[in-house]
Amino acid sequence: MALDELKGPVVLDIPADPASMFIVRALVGTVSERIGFGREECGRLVLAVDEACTNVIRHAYKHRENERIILTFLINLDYFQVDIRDFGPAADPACFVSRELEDVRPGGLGIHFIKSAFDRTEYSVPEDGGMLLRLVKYRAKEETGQE
Amino acid sequence: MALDELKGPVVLDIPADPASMFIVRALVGTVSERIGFGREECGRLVLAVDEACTNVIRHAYKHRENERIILTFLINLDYFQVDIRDFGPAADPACFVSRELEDVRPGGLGIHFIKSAFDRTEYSVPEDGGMLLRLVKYRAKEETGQE
Amino acid sequence: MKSQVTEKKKGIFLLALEGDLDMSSSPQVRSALLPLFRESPSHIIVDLSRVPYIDSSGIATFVEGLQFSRKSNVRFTLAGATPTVESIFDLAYLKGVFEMVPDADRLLDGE
Amino acid sequence: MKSQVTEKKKGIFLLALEGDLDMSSSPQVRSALLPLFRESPSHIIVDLSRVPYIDSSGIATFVEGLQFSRKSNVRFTLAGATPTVESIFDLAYLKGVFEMVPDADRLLDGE
Ligand SMILES: Nc1ncnc2c1ncn2[C@@H]1O[C@H](COP(=O)(O)OP(=O)(O)O)[C@@H](O)[C@H]1O
Ligand SMILES: Nc1ncnc2c1ncn2[C@@H]1O[C@H](COP(=O)(O)OP(=O)(O)O)[C@@H](O)[C@H]1O
Repeated sequence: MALDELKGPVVLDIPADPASMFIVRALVGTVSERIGFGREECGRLVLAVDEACTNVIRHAYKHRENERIILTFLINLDYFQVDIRDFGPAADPACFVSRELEDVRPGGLGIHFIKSAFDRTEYSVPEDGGMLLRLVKYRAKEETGQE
Repeated sequence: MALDELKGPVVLDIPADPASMFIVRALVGTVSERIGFGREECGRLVLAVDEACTNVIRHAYKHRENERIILTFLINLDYFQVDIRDFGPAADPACFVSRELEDVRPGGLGIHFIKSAFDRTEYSVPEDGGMLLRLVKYRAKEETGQE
Repeated sequence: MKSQVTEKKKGIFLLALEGDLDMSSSPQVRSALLPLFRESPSHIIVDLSRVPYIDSSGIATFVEGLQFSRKSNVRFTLAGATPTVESIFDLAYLKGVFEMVPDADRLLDGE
Repeated sequence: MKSQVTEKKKGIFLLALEGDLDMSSSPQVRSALLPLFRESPSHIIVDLSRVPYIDSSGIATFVEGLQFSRKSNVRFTLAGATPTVESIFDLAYLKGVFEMVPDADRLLDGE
């Protein structure tokens, strides 16, 4: 039942609003399950993409209304890729750092969750503004199965 | 837990390929559940949107590759609206008719499923080509609940 | 979609399906189901208990199966449909047209 | 997100949550949880058994609760976390930091 690939990208364009996050989670959850990632791995991927979007809402858009987030999903035999695009002011990703986790205080877990779930996480600044976060998760060879 | 409204449209742009239909179903399912439609009603909405997309794949695109379907979801206090847009040749929706259901033979159920689930179904021909199917499901007053 | 055919008793075939039965999986189910009619069956049972979803293309496949079964005088039964799947047959006015039973194993025990 | 507070015994409060605990619901949970510390509690228990999902904003809410509980010397327990939710605490290296028990009712029976 594993999904080997989709013939083109899946694009989800949503309001930058906490209320739309359940849609992102449902989509990432169903896609990672079909790809064949294990239960816990799926949970981590869902959490990571959720955190990346809530970071955009809080930090890039500072909770401004009428902003958008565009997610682009690629599924192929080798990897699962999620691009998260915003149109806020460009920031310096070198400053996006996780706090020391031993230090128990609220906040500062998002980047850690994102990096734990995906094999590659790359921020870039597109020419037409905003920020792009590219997340890549490689597939183990067993996960690509024919039926 | 009911979702009253989203502050803007949710747009899902997918390959016109049977392999992407599970994504459409997951999205319609999770959204209709959050809106607060009953279990059976959710099932019918999922089925209807799936059928509308497979009609596009079969009839509008005749299974051609590299074509897209764009779904736009609006959620507000009064209704749930799904626009299904394709870029195939314009056709005459007056000819999109369900067969007689007493006549048991394969096929011809899609339009019936779509009309059973939604309160309004309207085809139109956008100026820049293709077809647009607008589906509207009204919300019962009890379904819009505050938390 | 996973599918598995077993000849349970002489002439009695069970086709067990697992996964959504939609436009992407129906062709595969069709190629599993229709050849069974060439095996001189007396009864073909489709186990739907692990099929969470069916759309019109899945239903079309079973309507085709039903037509074959009538032509060749074979008993054709859909077993274990989940409430969701059953309600879709209902919506298509087809619940009375097919023989539908709650459980494949119990049906087989009776035979 | 639904939330309900019950004072189970003198000073023992149970906060039962239902729904995903994410950025859209955390503020509501925070406003249900933090005022409990003003009720001279001895023990605050959060029932997570009907919370299928938690993100960093939900966790932040509980870390805040933990900090309040330490300051005011109140026992603070998370009960009934599902495997998914538990694995997220684990990923945050917080499983050992909170008192987490499998079942709120059993904990209350013991008290
Ligand atoms: N998309 C973003 N735009 C701007 N700043 C960001 C973004 N994502 C993360 N950051 C910065 O990185 C820091 C660490 O992020 P994170 O680990 O998610 O914790 P938190 O968001 O709780 O502070 C944030 O405090 C913020 O300064
Ligand atoms: N998007 C579409 N583009 C072109 N023709 C369509 C479209 N949707 C439906 N039709 C026409 O309407 C007919 C009835 O559709 P439907 O009830 O879904 O049954 P089926 O697709 O199985 O024939 C189709 O056979 C087709 O001729």
